[in-house]
Amino acid sequence: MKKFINDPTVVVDEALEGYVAAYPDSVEVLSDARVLVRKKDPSFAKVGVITGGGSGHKPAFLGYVGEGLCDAAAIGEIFAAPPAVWIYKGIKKINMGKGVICLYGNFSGDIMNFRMAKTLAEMEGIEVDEVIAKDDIASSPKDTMENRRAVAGEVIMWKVGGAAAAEGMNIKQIKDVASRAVFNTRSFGVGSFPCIIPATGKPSFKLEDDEIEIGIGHHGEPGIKKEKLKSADEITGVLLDAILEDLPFKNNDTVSVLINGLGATPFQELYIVNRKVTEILQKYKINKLITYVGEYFTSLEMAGFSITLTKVDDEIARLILAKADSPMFKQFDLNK
Amino acid sequence: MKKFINDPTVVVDEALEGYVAAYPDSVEVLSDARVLVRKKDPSFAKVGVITGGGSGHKPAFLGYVGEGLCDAAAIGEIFAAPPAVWIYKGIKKINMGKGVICLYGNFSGDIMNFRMAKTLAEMEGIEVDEVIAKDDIASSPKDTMENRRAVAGEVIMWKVGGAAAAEGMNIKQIKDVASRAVFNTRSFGVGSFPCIIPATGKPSFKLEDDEIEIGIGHHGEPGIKKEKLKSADEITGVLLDAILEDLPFKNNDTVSVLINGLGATPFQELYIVNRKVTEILQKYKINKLITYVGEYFTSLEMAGFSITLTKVDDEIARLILAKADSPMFKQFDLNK
Amino acid sequence: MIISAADFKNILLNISDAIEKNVNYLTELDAEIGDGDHGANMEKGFKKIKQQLLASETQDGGEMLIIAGKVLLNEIGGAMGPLYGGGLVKAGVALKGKSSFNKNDILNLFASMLESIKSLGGAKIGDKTMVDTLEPFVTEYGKAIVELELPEAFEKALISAKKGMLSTKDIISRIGRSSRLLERSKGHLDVGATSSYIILESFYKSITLLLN
Amino acid sequence: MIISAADFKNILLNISDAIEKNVNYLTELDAEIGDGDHGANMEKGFKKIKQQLLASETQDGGEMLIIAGKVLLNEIGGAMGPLYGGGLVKAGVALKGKSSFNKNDILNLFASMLESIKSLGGAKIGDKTMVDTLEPFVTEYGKAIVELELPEAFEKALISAKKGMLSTKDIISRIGRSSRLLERSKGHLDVGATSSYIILESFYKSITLLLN
Ligand SMILES: Nc1ncnc2c1ncn2[C@@H]1O[C@H](COP(=O)(O)OP(=O)(O)O)[C@@H](O)[C@H]1O
Ligand SMILES: Nc1ncnc2c1ncn2[C@@H]1O[C@H](COP(=O)(O)OP(=O)(O)O)[C@@H](O)[C@H]1O
Ligand SMILES: [Mg+2]
Ligand SMILES: [Mg+2]
Ligand SMILES: [Mg+2]
Ligand SMILES: [Mg+2]
Repeated sequence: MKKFINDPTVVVDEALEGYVAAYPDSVEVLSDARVLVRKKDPSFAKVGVITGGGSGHKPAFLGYVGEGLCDAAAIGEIFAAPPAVWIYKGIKKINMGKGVICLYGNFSGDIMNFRMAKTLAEMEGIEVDEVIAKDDIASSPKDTMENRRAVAGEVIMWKVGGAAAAEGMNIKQIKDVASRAVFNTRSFGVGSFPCIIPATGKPSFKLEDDEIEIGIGHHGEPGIKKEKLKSADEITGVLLDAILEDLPFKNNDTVSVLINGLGATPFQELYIVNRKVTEILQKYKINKLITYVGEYFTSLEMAGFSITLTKVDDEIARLILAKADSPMFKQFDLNK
Repeated sequence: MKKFINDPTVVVDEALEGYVAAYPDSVEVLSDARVLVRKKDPSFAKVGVITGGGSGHKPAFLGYVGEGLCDAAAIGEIFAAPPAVWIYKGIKKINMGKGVICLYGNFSGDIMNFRMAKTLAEMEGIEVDEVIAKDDIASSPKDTMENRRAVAGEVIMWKVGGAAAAEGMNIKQIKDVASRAVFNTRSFGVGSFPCIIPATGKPSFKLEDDEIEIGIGHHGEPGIKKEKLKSADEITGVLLDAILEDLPFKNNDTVSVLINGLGATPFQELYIVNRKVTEILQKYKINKLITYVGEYFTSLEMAGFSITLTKVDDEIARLILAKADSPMFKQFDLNK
Repeated sequence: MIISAADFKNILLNISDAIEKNVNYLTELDAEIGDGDHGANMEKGFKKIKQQLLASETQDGGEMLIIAGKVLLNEIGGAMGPLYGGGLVKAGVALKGKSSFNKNDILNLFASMLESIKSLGGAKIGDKTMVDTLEPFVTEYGKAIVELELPEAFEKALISAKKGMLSTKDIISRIGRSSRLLERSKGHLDVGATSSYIILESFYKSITLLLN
Repeated sequence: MIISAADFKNILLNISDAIEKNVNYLTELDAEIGDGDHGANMEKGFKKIKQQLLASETQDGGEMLIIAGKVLLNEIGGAMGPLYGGGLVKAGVALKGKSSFNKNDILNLFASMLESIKSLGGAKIGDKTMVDTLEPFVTEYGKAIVELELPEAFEKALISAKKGMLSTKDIISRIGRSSRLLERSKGHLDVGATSSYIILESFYKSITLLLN
């Protein structure tokens, strides 16, 4: 293991310290819980948005704390859900009297900790609700889609839910539109090299020199099957066809596209993938609202990528195109 | 070699196609030269800014074509300078009658091609000048600093030069301020895993399992020495001390900080580095204007990072804080 | 057999040591069909439990369990924070005020813990989780103490727990991370079932040491 | 010996083949102290040169050189585009209009090329570049043709070129990428000096074939 770290047991703390040191005007950490919060208060009292989860996914989760996105993120250990009490303290901090919505991914550890936090907060009279992303079609068949885990589709949930809160929607409206975005989001990914968890120093999975894992999870969880490496166009075709079929996406639908690198895959390859995605969408006459290509939700230094499509209606489109401003996710208002 | 590509010989073309497909409203490619240009014309006639160089450095060079940055980038093969004729065509395209400034890095291939392009353009009466980044202190001692190669410091040159052009400065003013930014910029980096050039499928260099290369170049060029892996804090100390000494940076100086990941190094590790950088700068009472942490100038999937410091005066500070808007580099106006 | 508060504390401290000894094994098991962090999570948690117990002067066994549970709830996160942490707090609440423990108290402890885990995580026997170890243990122990003393009942129940743990090897996971593997989760022990067994086994060893 | 336009074209085509044959060798050399792309760059360029020459019907040797040079200038980039490309264009301009070549024309060709390379890149003998191969060649060839015929003079000059190429092994690079290595550039052949030698050697082999 050749990592630029000091002590493997404090990697998350030190990285968080370095993050806050880079953006001291934007974010700060609670004194008694590892929760990153926005430093500047919004201009009016709005519903608070909190997320959280295991570390190792930079820019998730902390990179999405900012204007038009989340107000707080509870930061767990590498790939482990943050403790319930931290989440609860985050909720308390960002509640402006309008309640707090929890936007997180479908992992049992996260669910249990967020739900315990919700109970703790509700006991103090804070209104709390949640939306859980479940976008990875590789993780469960469609008839049990409630079991699907979340991957990069969480980013779209944050973008939509965060913009909805920034517009001043109430907690129920935010839940509705963010749930609709989640319901209309599908992801599918592939991995080619494992990541190495600092605490163990070991690779998260094994693949032969010419093998890839179709449907890999964001923590190196095995996917649907191992296959021989194919051309970028072929792999993209396999992934996108499965995505298009799953919702299904149809002629004249408008979608947002997110091509997410898992960490070590060069951007160049992501663009080669986007080239083919664009071609296939054109073939099916599906319109693109916006395309995000880059590293939005990584898995340490894992190599591979995922494709995420979200079918948008007018409201979701408006929220996706709205301004966002966190240290790691900046978007000028595209509705103008 | 496990890469998500189709044909290794068209990697650059296909990636460029995918890039334009992602941001069709922002950028386009010239029909007869591999040059990416801004799609929307600036609101007034200004000096054109062109850059260019070898591929494999995403988001450089194409990611810096945008408002407040460059107007064009000539795109070479992986790690090879673009042909003179392409650069010349780019210059012609972005010239708005105010001349064009070439902002590129100190590599002999780039110099020769840009200079031939300059000659071709000047023959047609276009005013052309250049600023060449030479920020890598590892690549030559201070008494021969003219020979130093460019690494991530190019980003600061583009930011300053691009903002200067956007403000309406003339070619000489832009050259002055961008040269001053270059002169006050120092970088130093370290590599831990090689990248693999798609055309050859081979690693760019070799290191033992516990070795790092101090002073690595952006194409895997060997640095000053190989060393055993140390803690992030120790490595950061070595790099930053050398940087601080080289200009030298002094008490009460104000600097911009750029911590650049080379591709495969997780962001988490970059933040651990920034934590130590912040601590050391505090010790020396050096003020931070702004901190950039992320992947600004990569080397395919190479692992490692570099630290770049720029000493700023009021004018350079204003230009660094100005608005920038390219698909891969967005910054809200921080002067407000 | 009656366990004193001091002995009870030692039992808990020994559990921390047993977890520490098995960190690598737990990590490897979790890496097979999970994300490879169970060992590290448990180590971090139980090291802190040890610290806090050693620093505490309480003679109340219920409080000791609450201390341990809160450490996990406050600091560990993951699945283990709410499951083991919530379970320990619940057990602590059930035994609050006690400074000695008979065989019924021990039933109360593990039954409360199991209940908390099941209600929070929603797992049933056969889902390939720690419930596959804990539920057979509690059922068997509850039956056994009708006729047997604490150590003998515990020994008998531990055999059921071990069977339960081993049974997870052939199960297709239906809950947690490993459930995403479908058929591919078969052939591997569940790591939570394993750590639960390690805890029970350590508990039993401490008891037998007390007898000598 | 007089080289006809058709033979001259074959000489150029053979150079393309020689480059293609040595792609891996050039890549390896460049990887040692450069960035490992010289082989690929040269292959891409000379494959296109071959295509364009085969597609052209010109009988003008100067034009052939210009075609070849422009391919490199328009499409190849890197250091090789301006150096070899500019050099070939310059040589083509010098030989423009000629459809047969005597020994003086060949001197003119290589001397023009060398001049262009030196003035653009600023390299001198001993800097560890292609100039270390080309300049000894041109100097020796210029001397030799006073008394010798083309093939013999070329053979003699080729020996000087080889010596020049081999001399780059012990030089500390003073120009281009490898100059950044300082002492560490020692012990490795310069790849540009090597590709220049391959070109000259192929040229010579083609001439000797013409004689038989
Ligand atoms: N809902 C649940 N109910 C009971 N046990 C569970 C549940 N979810 C997970 N587990 C247990 O947790 C174990 C994994 O623990 P750990 O690796 O620490 O957490 P994570 O899965 O978050 O990485 C599994 O082996 C399983 O026994
Ligand atoms: N300024 C120069 N003058 C002469 N030859 C040069 C110069 N710069 C580079 N070269 C030659 O170019 C060779 C490297 O070519 P290549 O690998 O294709 O380009 P790059 O260095 O851009 O990757 C060197 O070995 C050297 O012989
Ligand atoms: Mg985990
Ligand atoms: Mg090159
Ligand atoms: Mg786990
Ligand atoms: Mg080279």
